[in-house]
Amino acid sequence: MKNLRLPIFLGAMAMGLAFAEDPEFSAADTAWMLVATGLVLLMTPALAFFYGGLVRSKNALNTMMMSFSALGFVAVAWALLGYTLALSGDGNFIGDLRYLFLNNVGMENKGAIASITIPHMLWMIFQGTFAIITAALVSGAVVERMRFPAFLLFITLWGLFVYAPIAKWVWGGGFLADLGAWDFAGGTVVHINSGIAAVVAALVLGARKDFGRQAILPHNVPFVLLGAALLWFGWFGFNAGSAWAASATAGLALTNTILAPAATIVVWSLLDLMRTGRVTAVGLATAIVVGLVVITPAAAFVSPFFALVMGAIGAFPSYYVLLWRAKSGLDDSLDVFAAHGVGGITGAILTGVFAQKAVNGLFDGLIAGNPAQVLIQAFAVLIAVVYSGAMTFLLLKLVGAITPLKAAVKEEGVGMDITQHGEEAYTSGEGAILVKSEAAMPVARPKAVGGTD
Amino acid sequence: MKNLRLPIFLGAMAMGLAFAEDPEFSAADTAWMLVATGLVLLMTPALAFFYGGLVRSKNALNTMMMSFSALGFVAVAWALLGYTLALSGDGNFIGDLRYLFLNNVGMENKGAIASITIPHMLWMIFQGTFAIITAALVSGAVVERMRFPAFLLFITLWGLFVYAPIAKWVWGGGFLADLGAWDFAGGTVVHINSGIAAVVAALVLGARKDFGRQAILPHNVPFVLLGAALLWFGWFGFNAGSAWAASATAGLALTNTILAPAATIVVWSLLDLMRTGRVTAVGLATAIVVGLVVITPAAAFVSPFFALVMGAIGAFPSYYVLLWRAKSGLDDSLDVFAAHGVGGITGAILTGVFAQKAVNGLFDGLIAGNPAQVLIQAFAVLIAVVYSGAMTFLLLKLVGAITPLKAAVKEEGVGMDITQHGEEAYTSGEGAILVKSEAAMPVARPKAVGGTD
Amino acid sequence: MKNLRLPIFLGAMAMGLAFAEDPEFSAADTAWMLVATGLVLLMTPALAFFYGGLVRSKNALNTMMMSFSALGFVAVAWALLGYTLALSGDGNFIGDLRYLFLNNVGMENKGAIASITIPHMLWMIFQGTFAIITAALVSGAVVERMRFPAFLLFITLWGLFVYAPIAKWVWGGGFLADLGAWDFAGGTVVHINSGIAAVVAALVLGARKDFGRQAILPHNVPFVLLGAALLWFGWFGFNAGSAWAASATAGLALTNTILAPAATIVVWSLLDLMRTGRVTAVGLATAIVVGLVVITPAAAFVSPFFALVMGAIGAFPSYYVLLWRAKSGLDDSLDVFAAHGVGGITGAILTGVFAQKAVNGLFDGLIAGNPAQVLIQAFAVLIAVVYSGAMTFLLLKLVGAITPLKAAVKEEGVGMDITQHGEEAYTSGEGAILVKSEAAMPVARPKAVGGTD
Amino acid sequence: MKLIVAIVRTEKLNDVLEALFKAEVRGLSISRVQGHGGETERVETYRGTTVKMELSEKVRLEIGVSDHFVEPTVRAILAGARTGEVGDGKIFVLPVEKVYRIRTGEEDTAAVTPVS
Amino acid sequence: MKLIVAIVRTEKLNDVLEALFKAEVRGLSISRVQGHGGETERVETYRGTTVKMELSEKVRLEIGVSDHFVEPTVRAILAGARTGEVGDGKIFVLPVEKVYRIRTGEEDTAAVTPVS
Amino acid sequence: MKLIVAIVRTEKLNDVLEALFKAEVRGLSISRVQGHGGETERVETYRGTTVKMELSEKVRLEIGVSDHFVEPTVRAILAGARTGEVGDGKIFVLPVEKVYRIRTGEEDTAAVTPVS
Ligand SMILES: Nc1ncnc2c1ncn2[C@@H]1O[C@H](COP(=O)(O)OP(=O)(O)O)[C@@H](O)[C@H]1O
Ligand SMILES: Nc1ncnc2c1ncn2[C@@H]1O[C@H](COP(=O)(O)OP(=O)(O)O)[C@@H](O)[C@H]1O
Ligand SMILES: Nc1ncnc2c1ncn2[C@@H]1O[C@H](COP(=O)(O)OP(=O)(O)O)[C@@H](O)[C@H]1O
Repeated sequence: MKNLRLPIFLGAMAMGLAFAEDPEFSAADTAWMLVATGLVLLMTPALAFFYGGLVRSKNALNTMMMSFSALGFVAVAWALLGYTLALSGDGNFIGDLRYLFLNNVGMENKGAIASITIPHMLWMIFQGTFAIITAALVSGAVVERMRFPAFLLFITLWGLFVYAPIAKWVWGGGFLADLGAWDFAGGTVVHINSGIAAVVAALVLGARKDFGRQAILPHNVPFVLLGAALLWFGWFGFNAGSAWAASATAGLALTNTILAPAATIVVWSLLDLMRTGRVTAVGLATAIVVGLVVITPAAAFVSPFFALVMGAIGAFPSYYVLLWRAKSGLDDSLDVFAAHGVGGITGAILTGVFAQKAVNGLFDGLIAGNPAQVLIQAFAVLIAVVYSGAMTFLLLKLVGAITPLKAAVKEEGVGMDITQHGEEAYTSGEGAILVKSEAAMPVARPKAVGGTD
Repeated sequence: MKNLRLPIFLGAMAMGLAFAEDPEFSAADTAWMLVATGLVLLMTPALAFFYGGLVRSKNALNTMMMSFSALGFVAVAWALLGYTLALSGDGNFIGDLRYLFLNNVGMENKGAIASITIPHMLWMIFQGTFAIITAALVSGAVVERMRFPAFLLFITLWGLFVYAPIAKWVWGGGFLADLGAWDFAGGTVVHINSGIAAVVAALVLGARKDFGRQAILPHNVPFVLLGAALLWFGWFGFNAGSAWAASATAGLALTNTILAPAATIVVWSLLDLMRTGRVTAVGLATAIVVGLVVITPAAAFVSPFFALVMGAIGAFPSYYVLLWRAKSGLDDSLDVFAAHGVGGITGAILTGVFAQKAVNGLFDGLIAGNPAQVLIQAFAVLIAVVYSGAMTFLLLKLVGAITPLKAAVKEEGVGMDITQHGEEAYTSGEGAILVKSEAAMPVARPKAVGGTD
Repeated sequence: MKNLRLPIFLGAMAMGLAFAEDPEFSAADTAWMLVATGLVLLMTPALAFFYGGLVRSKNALNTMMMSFSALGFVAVAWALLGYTLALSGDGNFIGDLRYLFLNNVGMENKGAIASITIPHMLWMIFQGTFAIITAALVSGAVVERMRFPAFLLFITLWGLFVYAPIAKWVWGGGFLADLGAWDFAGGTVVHINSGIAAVVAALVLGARKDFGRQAILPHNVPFVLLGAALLWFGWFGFNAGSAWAASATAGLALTNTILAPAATIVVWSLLDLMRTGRVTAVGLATAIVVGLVVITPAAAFVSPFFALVMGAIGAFPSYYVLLWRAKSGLDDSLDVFAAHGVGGITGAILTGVFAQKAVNGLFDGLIAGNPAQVLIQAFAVLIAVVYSGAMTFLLLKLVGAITPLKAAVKEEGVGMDITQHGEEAYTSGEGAILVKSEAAMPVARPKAVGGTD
Repeated sequence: MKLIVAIVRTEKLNDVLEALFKAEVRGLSISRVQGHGGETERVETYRGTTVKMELSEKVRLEIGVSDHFVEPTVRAILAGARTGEVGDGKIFVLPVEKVYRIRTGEEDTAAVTPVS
Repeated sequence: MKLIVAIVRTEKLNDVLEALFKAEVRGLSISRVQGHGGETERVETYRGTTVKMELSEKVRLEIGVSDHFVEPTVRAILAGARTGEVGDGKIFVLPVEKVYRIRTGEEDTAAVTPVS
Repeated sequence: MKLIVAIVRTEKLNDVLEALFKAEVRGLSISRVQGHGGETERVETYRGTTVKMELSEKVRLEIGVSDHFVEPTVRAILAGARTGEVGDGKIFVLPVEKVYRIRTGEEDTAAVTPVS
């Protein structure tokens, strides 16, 4: 996704083509964006598996449901209101209501702000899939203890009042775009945003009762790997889809989206090997995500070689923050901050380092002689951190005033699947007595005449 | 998928373009349809996981195999005979044999009946993936008890003699198309058809021995969620691929295919919350499928706003039929009727309500002043219900005359995985003695001299 | 993927179009190749599940990690060195270094050797995904016993010095291309190559301690089915992506990639049914892979009808080699040879039988009156077998001289997940004592004063 | 005090539980076991490997009862678990020296009498 | 020689293990069981089906000890496993006639005394 | 009547079963347990969390035998399960007061004698 004030140049300069002011509908671009939208949508279930595998089995469904419910609640909120807040009008801070309830979102190839070559509604829903996954990402900080109704309310509001404004500033022609901050596919809007919200949510909710007391281990590492793999696959839509066209820019973004995580895998594996003598699977899955996060803001701004470099460098901060976090008192349970927050910041800054106008046709970074870009990137990071942190705090307090945020300690003990959803992830059906009529539920032990218990 | 008698208008009017009679090969459309075909193929394994997670672990493989085997048996039957029965010739009821054994199905961009812009054989196989998934859908009604050889024979015949004719009537320029019944991507052909076949199959087979006696719980809910997610992802190919082009129509279909299930998720979750105080994961997975089914016939006929409305309304009938079914004596084990039958009928009727010529370029529904369309839709539903029901009954009786349909009660007790496939889904290998030569299988207890047992 | 010496004809003749010498950038082709690259990348995690489900649970992560680590190590090696070795220059045996460290790999639509219509770097990374999966395939022969550091070193070197040269000979305009041997998407380069390397690796490593002594059963057959399904899905990118364009050729390849495995499923199921009375799920998953392997070299060279025939015939050799292997002393643990080696050879030879110039525009096979093609195909097979076998042997000896290849018998007993990765695939957290500071790890039993043990 | 250990068919567990509840037996623990007895063997095939499965899934119940409750408990299990076909399982009655209820520290009979 | 069988809450297992290790109890085996006792029932819903879950997850410990170790072992379990709420579980002490250490063939007390 | 409870290494289960079958022991039940004994600990790492695994996978056998069968059964287990390294496990022999065969209601020795 690119700065909407300058949308035409990117493709034009990179490909050596000149587009007319009002581009024609392109079936080829539409073909790619149909796929890209599907791919980004798939990322949210993928995240459900990544997160779901990392928790204890008694909380597996609850964790997955946090992502899956975003596919409903955040999507509907986006269509009705979020989209117009994020991506309409000339405002610097927030959109107007011209697309409220999907009004005026038609089939013509007209972007909300920039000119595009695909149907307007396809662009709207492509953007919507970003809102969904961003909200779902936050859940990793509050798993195994947040009450589900509170969570539903929280992410719906969060999608509208935290995600949409930041999207406006960076991608909707807002003030960060004006400043010249660049974020190709969502390093700031998606990853820093969700990473910071995660820290705040973890602090507001407080730690799980067992945190720091007992070992809390992933119940299903293959699910973690499955999630990481499908996230990677979906991320091609995320990054290369952010070119909004089947262009050479998209080709660059896709190439980088393979190479950066590949380099992160290698570095992370070697760090693991040196520290403990063993490469871990959870580590490798984490490395994939970190590498993807790091390259996201830079996906079509740096050359493939520097994508490798960014992936390799990007492993370090997240690796060590993760080690530190586990020993700290911060129960950001699934390390959203270490992976997305830290990875996002690393990526945003390194975008300012390794960007080359020769590659992206738009702007140079430090290595191409423009050190100022690093500062601009840092400034945008700062704004996102402050806004996301403050607003997430307020929203959680608001939701907490309506309905309790945190499950009782006893419910936590039993597990969130049973207490929040009345279901278990894996059942054998033993000892389950069928209740035939809901009215007269037979009770097994009314009177207790002697006997045993 | 659209009415083949009027194939040109749809894209033409919606996009404001005029196609020549004999359209040229389009690489962009081909790019999209390559992907769409892959996506629809993926739906059948996705269904295997959706269904497989819902059964008890002793029947997990058998349930999955019912879908996976359709990928072989129905696909081969389609290529050799089904395609030509369904989509050739001018007949109103059945195709001729011009494409028998794939004769005359070449690489030129020539549709079976309509003009298309992609290779003929790609169109043939895209249509084939619909036949596969439709046959696989029926299996949900007979899991945990149907003998596997009988199932193989049944779905092969069903794909040829139930699916193919209905496809001809609706999409092959048959009599339902002539009547003006509209079914964009298969509400009638796929979902009502399989939903009704499911009821009949459940009745013919009879209930599982434990049905209504014991609690039969899903053994792996994460698999159910995985299946639902991959079904959704694949459904983009199903619905947006039914535009047969990377057109604005496809963009509309894809947008609606995200928004409708999103709305269904929200409504279903709230219904769950109000009824039991808890949102369930199996419920959410079901909601995704129901929302997708409801929007299928209307995918490119209604605006995105009405897709939201259809998804929201569509939750109700399936939700309550599902509750009713569980208490009834009908062992449609995985609720194919409630999800696909009821969802399909709801969708077909609502298509007649919310369609707008301003959106689809083809026809208006009730809200646009054409109440008659609702009746036409209902009539097509009726025809599909009667034909599918009657033919499914006949085919099951025929198959049952050749080989028993239902496993013995004892086999049901042991589980279908062991009795039908000689395998277990999850094994630890304990107590498994390797048989080295198949001839002389060592027997562990030939003589029983005192000892213990 | 086609012979680079004759790249233009294929599309040109098949589609009846004439390309200019220097083709223009095509957004449609780029759209398809973006997707195809993503699909092939997905095959490696898919393989991780296919293989991971087949092993015992104590080795599940290790098996999966062998594939996942290829996504890092082989990808980085490919970008830095492998690509230029495989696909540059006019050499007959090995590339030059013009693309070393991704030098000169830009966004222009210029292939390494042939003219293409997509960005050069996209083509580079598309090819890279083939190197990754090929290296990962080999791992199936050494699971449950190979030390992980040795494996990492081995596949990195193997990707560079076994895969890259063979790719050069067949696809890089090398001597096998000159001979007229045809391999559309990698029957020889990918499947025969990995299948033979697997045999050699199994022999060098030696058998698992329990092999032939105990029953070693798949711990999670649904994962095997998931892997097979995602492999099939990814294979559309593999085969139809090897057209490098959204052409009719791609449509042909995709059609065949559905029909051939469908036919293999049918034949394999019937063979199972006749031999043991029961169709097995592991068998069906294997059939899918075998059918895909068999059609790979022929994907765009034979008609859909002959794809069905090839899939059907192709079931036999692999089915019986698999039976033989299990009784033999060769611990090619997951039957890489039977599926990929034998399937690849079958496919390569049958390509020489069923190819038709009328279909592919390039060459005829036996049935079209050119029996010589069978011999040419067989010769290319022979070369690949000898080179892959010999080099794999040398590399393993080299790696073995640096670090032991095989885990100790005791480690094998405990399981590779714990010994190589310090993790378990499925944990409940019971008995896991949290270690708070890494320095002072509390030891539970320092003095043993009487008591119990 | 006795500890009754019973091995029963998985599919009969619900019947056994019902019979036990009817007999006022309220405290018990179950676990999944795999048993070998007179059952006919199952042959399974995984790719080329054929195996004979010597073990079948069973459920093990463990019930601590006061002496006068042994008889009705055994009778309830026998009634609930029997199919009459090979593989129905066994019941073992073991002597117990002491029982504690963890919640209260109560001992012996008091420990297995339900709170009303 | 006695065999101590204890059913405890899953979430208290770590505390119990710690208490046992402190009491110098070093040898034990655990398994997951499902128990029925005075716990309140859970209702679960799967699509239209509502079920009452009669069983809750518990952990079963099995500890072979020499006679003078019974007392401290039971005390350790009681201390580690108690929450005071219904469902804390039970301890059974069973007589044992013979114990063997498989590694050495040692019998009885020697079989359960840890090697130093 | 005795109940023999044995904890053995997972990887020796097949050998133990074979030894038991050779000794004409035909009825038994097994379950997976996790044991703590003299085994060296395993350290595992999940992201930043390092844990010491106190428990290793074992298999528990439970075999009801008539008195004169105790000796051969124990010998078979000792033979089949021994590796000589720490962690081989234990055998406990418990007294049994009564045994029932559920299928027939037969008691005691008759209940554990295989039907021929
Ligand atoms: N001697 C025994 N000790 C422990 N468990 C046994 C014994 N004999 C049988 N079992 C258990 O009972 C189950 C059924 O036993 P089996 O001998 O087949 O039944 P039956 O009593 O009907 O002949 C076995 O699978 C096993 O779990
Ligand atoms: N008589 C018994 N025999 C075997 N296990 C028992 C018995 N009574 C209780 N249990 C086990 O102890 C657990 C807690 O028992 P419960 O009676 O609820 O606790 P409390 O002792 O606090 O009243 C049960 O879930 C069951 O696993
Ligand atoms: N006192 C005991 N009570 C119950 N199980 C025990 C006891 N001691 C050991 N075990 C079981 O035996 C296994 C091996 O015991 P360990 O003491 O390591 O073996 P060894 O007898 O070779 O010293 C343990 O993992 C545990 O499962």
